[in-house]
Amino acid sequence: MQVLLRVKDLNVSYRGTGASQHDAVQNVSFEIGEGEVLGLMGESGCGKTSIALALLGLLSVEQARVSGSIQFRGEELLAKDARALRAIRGTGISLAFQEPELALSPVMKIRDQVAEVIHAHNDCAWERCRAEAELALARVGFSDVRRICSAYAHQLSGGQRQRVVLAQALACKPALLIADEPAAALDARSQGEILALLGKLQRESRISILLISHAPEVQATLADRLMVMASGRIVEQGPFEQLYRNPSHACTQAMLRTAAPASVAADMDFEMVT
Amino acid sequence: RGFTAQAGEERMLTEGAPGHAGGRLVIALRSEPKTLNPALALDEPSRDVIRCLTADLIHINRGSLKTEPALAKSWSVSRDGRQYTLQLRHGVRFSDGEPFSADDVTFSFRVYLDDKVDSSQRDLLLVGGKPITVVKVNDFAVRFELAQPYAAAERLFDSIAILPRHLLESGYRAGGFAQAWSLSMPPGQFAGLGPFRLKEYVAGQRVVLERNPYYWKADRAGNQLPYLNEVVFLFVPSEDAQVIRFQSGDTDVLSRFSADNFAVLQKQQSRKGYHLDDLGAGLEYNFLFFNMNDLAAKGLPEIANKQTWFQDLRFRQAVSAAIDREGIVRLVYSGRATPIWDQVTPGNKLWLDEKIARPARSLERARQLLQAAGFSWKSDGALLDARGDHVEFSILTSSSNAQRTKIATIVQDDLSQLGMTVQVVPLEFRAMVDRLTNTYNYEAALMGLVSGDADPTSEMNVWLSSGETHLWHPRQEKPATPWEAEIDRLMQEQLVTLDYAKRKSLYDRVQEIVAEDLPVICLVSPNILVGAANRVGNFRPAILVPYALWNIEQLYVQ
Amino acid sequence: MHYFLQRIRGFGWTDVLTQRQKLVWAVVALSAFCGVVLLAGFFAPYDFAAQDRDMPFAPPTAIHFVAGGGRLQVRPFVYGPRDSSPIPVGAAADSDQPYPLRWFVRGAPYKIAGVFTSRVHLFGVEKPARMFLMGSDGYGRDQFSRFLFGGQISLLAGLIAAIFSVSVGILAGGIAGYYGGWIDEILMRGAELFLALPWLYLLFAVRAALPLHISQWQVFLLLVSVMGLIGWTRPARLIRGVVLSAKERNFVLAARGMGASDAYLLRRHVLPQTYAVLLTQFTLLVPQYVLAEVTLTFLGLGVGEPMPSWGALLTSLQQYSVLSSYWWMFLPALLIIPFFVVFYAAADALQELHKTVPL
Amino acid sequence: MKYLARRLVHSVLLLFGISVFSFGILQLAPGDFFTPIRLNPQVSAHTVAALRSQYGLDKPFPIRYEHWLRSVFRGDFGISFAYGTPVAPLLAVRARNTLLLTGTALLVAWLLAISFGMWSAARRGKWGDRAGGIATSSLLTVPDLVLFLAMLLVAVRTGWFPTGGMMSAGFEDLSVGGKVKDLAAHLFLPALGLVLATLPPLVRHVRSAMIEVLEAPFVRAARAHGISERRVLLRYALPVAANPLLTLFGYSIAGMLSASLLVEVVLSWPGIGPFLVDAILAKDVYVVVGAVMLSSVFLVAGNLVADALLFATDPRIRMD
Amino acid sequence: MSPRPHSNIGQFEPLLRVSGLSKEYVQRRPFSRDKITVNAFQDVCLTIFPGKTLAVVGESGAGKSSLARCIALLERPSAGTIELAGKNLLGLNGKELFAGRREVQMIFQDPSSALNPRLTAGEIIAEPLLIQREGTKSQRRDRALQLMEQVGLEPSWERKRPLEFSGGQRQRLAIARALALGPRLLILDEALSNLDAANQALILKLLQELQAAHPLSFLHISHDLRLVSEFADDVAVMYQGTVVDWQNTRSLFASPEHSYTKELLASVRSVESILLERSA
Ligand SMILES: Nc1ncnc2c1ncn2[C@@H]1O[C@H](COP(=O)(O)OP(=O)(O)OP(=O)(O)O)[C@@H](O)[C@H]1O
Ligand SMILES: Nc1ncnc2c1ncn2[C@@H]1O[C@H](COP(=O)(O)OP(=O)(O)OP(=O)(O)O)[C@@H](O)[C@H]1O
Ligand SMILES: [Mg+2]
Ligand SMILES: [Mg+2]
Repeated sequence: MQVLLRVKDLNVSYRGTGASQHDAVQNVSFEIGEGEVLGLMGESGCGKTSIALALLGLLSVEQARVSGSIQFRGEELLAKDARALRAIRGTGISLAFQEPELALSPVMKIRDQVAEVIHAHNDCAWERCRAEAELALARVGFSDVRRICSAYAHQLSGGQRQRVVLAQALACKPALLIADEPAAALDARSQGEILALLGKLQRESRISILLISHAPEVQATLADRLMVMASGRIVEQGPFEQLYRNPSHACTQAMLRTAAPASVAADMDFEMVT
Repeated sequence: RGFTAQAGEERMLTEGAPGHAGGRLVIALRSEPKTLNPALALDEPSRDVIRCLTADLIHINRGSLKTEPALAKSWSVSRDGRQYTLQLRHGVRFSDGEPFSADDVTFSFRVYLDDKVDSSQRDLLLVGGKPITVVKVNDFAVRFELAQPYAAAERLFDSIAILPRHLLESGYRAGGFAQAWSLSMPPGQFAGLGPFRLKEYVAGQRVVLERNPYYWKADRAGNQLPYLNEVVFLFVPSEDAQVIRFQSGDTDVLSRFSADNFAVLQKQQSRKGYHLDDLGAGLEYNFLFFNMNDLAAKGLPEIANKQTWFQDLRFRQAVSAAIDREGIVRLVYSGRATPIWDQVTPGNKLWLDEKIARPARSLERARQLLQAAGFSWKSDGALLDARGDHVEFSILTSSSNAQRTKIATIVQDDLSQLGMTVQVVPLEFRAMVDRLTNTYNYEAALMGLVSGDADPTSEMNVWLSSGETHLWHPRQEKPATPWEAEIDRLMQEQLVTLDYAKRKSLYDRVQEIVAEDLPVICLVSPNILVGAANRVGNFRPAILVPYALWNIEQLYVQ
Repeated sequence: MHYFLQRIRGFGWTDVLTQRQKLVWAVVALSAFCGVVLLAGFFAPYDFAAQDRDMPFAPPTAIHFVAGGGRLQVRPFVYGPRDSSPIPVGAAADSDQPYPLRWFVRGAPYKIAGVFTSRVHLFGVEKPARMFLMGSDGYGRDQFSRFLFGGQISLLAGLIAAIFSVSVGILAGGIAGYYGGWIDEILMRGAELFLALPWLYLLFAVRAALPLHISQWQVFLLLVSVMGLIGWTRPARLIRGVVLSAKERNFVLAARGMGASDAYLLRRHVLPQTYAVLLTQFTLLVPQYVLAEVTLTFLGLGVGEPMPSWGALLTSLQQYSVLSSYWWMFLPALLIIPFFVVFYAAADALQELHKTVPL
Repeated sequence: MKYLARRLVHSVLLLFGISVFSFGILQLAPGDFFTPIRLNPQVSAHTVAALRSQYGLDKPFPIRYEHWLRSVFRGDFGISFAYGTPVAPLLAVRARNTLLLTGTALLVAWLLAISFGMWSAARRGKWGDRAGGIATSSLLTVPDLVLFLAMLLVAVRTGWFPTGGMMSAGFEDLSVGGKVKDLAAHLFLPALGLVLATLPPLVRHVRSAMIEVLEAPFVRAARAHGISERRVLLRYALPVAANPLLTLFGYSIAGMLSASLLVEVVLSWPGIGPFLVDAILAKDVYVVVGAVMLSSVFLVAGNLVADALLFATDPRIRMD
Repeated sequence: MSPRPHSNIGQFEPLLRVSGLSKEYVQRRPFSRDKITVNAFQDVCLTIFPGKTLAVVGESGAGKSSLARCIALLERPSAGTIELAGKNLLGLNGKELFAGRREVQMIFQDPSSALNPRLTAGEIIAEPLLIQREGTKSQRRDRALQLMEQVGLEPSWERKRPLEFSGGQRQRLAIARALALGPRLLILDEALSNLDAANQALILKLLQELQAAHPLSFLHISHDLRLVSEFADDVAVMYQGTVVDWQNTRSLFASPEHSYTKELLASVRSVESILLERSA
């Protein structure tokens, strides 16, 4: 299997307000092969989203300092200028944002927002793009596509927005999809549909996925390998099943504990990892 | 050239070097003309254009300031000075080719004298309070009868444009004269006896006049005038833009501009193809005056209080002595003005009284006068009157006239050296006039007047104590002071005296009184400044309006 | 070294600091400028009203360092006037008599903060020599002194009027946008009515109704309130527009869910979203008001002669004769421009610092 | 729709109010059109009084207002004192010329302001942005009149452009292309002056509004999808930043008749400017009120357009 | 007629009683006549008893969030009544509303947009206290810091702004804010969706402690059926805008009535089963 993305010693530190700084990601290294699904788990605030943003070069200089090496198809992304990066974003690597309400323009129709993505990477007429956008929306499981198309972001429900964001990310058949909590706002049935769609894409179009999710079921459905993070570092990495069966790190254990609420009932003590 | 002289036509021959026919002259106007109706025009731009389109019976030659024949080729005065018989020129045609006759004259005067038309010329034509009467003697002679002898009767006819009866009478009869000859009418409906006729009017942009082929003047050599084919009046609303465009050669003639701009233009005079003329003092006089009205009924106790100063001749003399007239000339007019001590400017050679004293500025003398009048000074130099009140007053000026505001600022500084606190209050012109003529709510004011004519008769209303424009105390029932009574007497007398020398001595006395009793403190008279492109021939500007274009029929381009 | 490299690459903490530094620098420069203007009496060599009728439109006085014989002088000096009869306007002729520049000289009295009287000026030359750093105006008054004194009135008037306009704008615009409906309709139609009226005549009328003698102070207040009143509608409409949209944000809804009152919501959640617009509008209004005085002067509502103001200094530039003949009349404008450049830089830095992401 | 209808009714009421107030204010200022004639020594007080009564200036306010209202319904908006003819046609010709000038200038100014404002917001802190900032603040500090005079001077010195007017003398005889060219040549300077005068505030507003938006998460998201920078600015950032700009745009429309007053005077554009300045100073009441009414229509329309645009671009705004 | 749960009848006065509630959105294009009417939910009847938890689950877009917003009085329902402790909430005005609002607090599904990006974390959490004029400034701050700690946020982050937090952290920020006033009814709209298991457990523990300390009721909207099964007393299932199933938790999981409920329950699978299927 060919390596699609190789990340080495990635560091992200945010400039906080004032002179403080926050090392959100520290010395993270991993690889994703073509057609592979790499699961990424970790407690809230451990730096998952930061990795995703860093991969796409979306952290501005004023906001954060990014260092290390990110090689996509053998090319170093951190050395690329804005124009070259733009060519990779959306088609090479695409990102489905964790919080869709933040990722959608408040004043643009949903269809247009998806069409914009298509338009950016295919030089076809705007009308064609809009038509394709409808198809892309239909693919992520909307029944009343027509209404969704002409709606604005604030007129959708949480789950609908999340699917729109996923449709955007998938619109241009990326080589690597970074899905940041793609199913968090979806009910069990829709979640199943979406995961099935992703699985199908991965199998048929050989796209790779970096799957960020805190739900073990989600990871179990798709992930080939799993990477577990804590406090900005990778604590464990390996085939999903192996980690699931024999978690060696306490964090992994906590992440994959299947029946978390039950433990509450048992009043178990948690070791907080912050 | 198109039109040849017809039998019986009596052309008027003019002085001035013969020029070339053809060409076009471009002149900028500050604003658009509002109407082409001579009886209704009130503003200068309209009159400037109308002057080119019309002619009068007897004309004041701007060059010599004397009268000369125009449509009337000659005239005679009856012994008692109350009847004028005018012989009209034969064979004259309006610009549309219709012949001109005595009927047109009687019609014109009927219009001007009609009090339903409210022509501003009407008041000119009232002599001794009664309208002059016009009688047609025959087709080419008319007789004017006056209620009393009138010294400047001939001059009355100047600028009374003769109207074409054939075009205007029906409208006039129908009561629509007020709408006649507005600018929105097609050019074909206008006709006049002037050197040019209307060719085109583009709202907001320009008026184009073309040569009147029927014009009745010819040059020395007998060539029919005017020389120019076209006169274009462009509307250039700001003075600076006018100056710049004249400088660049866009326009050919420039008048009515400030001394500052004169200086600017002068610098490039040699390089660019134009020349400038400083004609010396014109007829405008600027003066400072104090509120002398009877304020008893007006409820202005503060100003009434200050009137004790204003009415004290020594106070006025001190103010006059303290004002730096030379400074005003230099700072406000860059030297292109003339200091004056009475109302007749040096430009008015016929009427100037040479004997009037022209004392230089003297703060020393001013202080003495004030001291003599009971004023004193505080330790910090502030001037106190006999009652111990600080001398403080305000001077009204018109905010739209930058020069006068500047003069006021200099006066303010001059008087502060006497310890007076003076405030300059620039007001919108209308508000100022309202205070001067209506509410009398002012202390002192700075104004300028321009005589319409060099003759003193045009100033009757200013100097008669009953006059409307007797600014410092208008509309008096009977003269408030002995010297005002004397002025009244002198002015009335010169009005009915026909002999120039006698009139001059009467008017000299008026000037003396003004210079001595200082009802108005005359300051400066700006010079008349004009410019013209070098290619304009026969350019002979004058100090009377229209300064540069009065002989437009003789102007030509080389 | 490393520090500089980082700066050049724009890749280090320094960038964030420079944002603050920029503000600090701009504020320092602004306050220095204002300080000089406030202490105009001390920094100006002459009284702003003193006329020198022999020297109208005198060019800036040349300051010499080398005397006639080629010797370098300890003190810079100027040449005195040649006392010949009238000098042509705009050309001051110098005599050979040198007058050294002196520091802390006694001259015309002035007031500091309107209370203390002093006669000490930072610099000056002895009479009859005159030192016009920026030339003289048409009355032979020192432009430099007039510039400094003029700043006092103009800046204060500009600032106060702008604050006035913007506050009324916030109030009217905030209320109209927040409540919408008929309140909005009434306020906005009112603004339109206000805008449409021929206020020029209103000013004519106001001026005509004023007493003849009013103090500089009263004139000033009048100036400020007229300018402030004229300008409230634009900020009001701008703010209303933003508020119309801003009040629909989810966090406003959330705060309402906590029982927040309208006033609280407006103050804490809605109006802060208009910050950028307000700041921009405010910074635009200040110079606009300084210039507006030009028009008001024409109406007799400006600060009267002989008081100087920036507006009046700029007014003289509007004459072709001045524009084309006396280059030094541009100097005040050339000083006012950097002032406003710094002013805008400060505003920009402020906006950057307060910038937060809209949703 | 209902909203529009209600707005229209309100606007008509507003126009009515404006006319009453305008008359009232004109009444407040002392003096009338014929006042200056009183200072002419050769015209008697009687004549002045006669003129005033001929034009109805001696009548009480309500009667004059009623007369005026009648004339509005006749469509002539009263008679100008100065011209002695109905106001409406006088205004119409000149308003057309003014609209040609301001329309062109506004279009250009907005296009420039948006592109330059966006550009400088996108590269804020870089030298281009700084230089632009200095240029705009200088333009803001230079009095308009000085700017226009300078332009006139340039025109005169270089001779590249006509220095005034709207059409050359032989305009009527030109071909259609020639006419357009001639008009464009005359239009260039005044339009440029107007653009330079109106541009700086617009640029600053555009820039500041864009800076606010450029760091919004959804803009980052758009970038994440590889959408080109130009499109990000135009399609994502601008519509969200548009709110204050739309209000300003409404103002631009509102000022279509008045914004060009000074340019027209200095560069002798035959628009409403010089005409109105004349009328205002002469207190030609019906002309002034006519112009006020005309520009009020633009004001009302401008604000209506602005509100409609606000409503159309921002779905979160509710207006009912 | 909506289904009713079999438990709790006649036990106490219900804290919240919702009946016949409907909400209809109109989605229209500016300046055009054609509009799309969206029935977010219709004729919803629910009750919550003091100290109990009602979970609402259902299809995405079924109208859960809209229902929550209506109950929290942030939107006006098109029809129906909402009673809190016997008082009609929709008829409240002024002062009563002010008081009523502190009783019902809601955690938005989109925490990020519900947090003012201009305020700091500390200010955000203290805001309800400020609005309800509770305590002094320093007391409010102390309370805010305490709450931050309780939801697992470092108190030293007090001065950070919402957009400088991670998604899960923002969600916890919103939870802390909702808890600040000590409401009687807390509406959680997918409040835990972005949290990892450990943090979910932490928050749930906190909520249960609060519930135990004083009668606090929850309206818990969630997709996580496992969590619901452990945590809720009653469950209502929404499907296409209506409540199709409303039962005691145990009985619902044991015997789902509506076909959608069945389907929903069926689609929940354990990791084990998934792994089994994948290896197959
Ligand atoms: N713009 C920012 N400025 C400062 N700190 C930030 C910023 N964005 C994120 N952080 C901090 O960086 C850390 C990592 O954030 P990140 O968003 O990567 O977490 P995450 O793993 O995605 O968590 P979650 O599962 O909650 O979304 C967090 O502690 C957060 O507080
Ligand atoms: N403001 C609005 N205008 C028009 N339609 C809306 C609006 N808000 C919500 N809707 C629609 O109403 C329906 C219900 O939305 P709601 O947010 O209540 O769903 P939900 O049950 O919370 O779904 P999810 O589980 O995905 O969050 C959805 O179809 C949504 O598109
Ligand atoms: Mg995250
Ligand atoms: Mg929802």
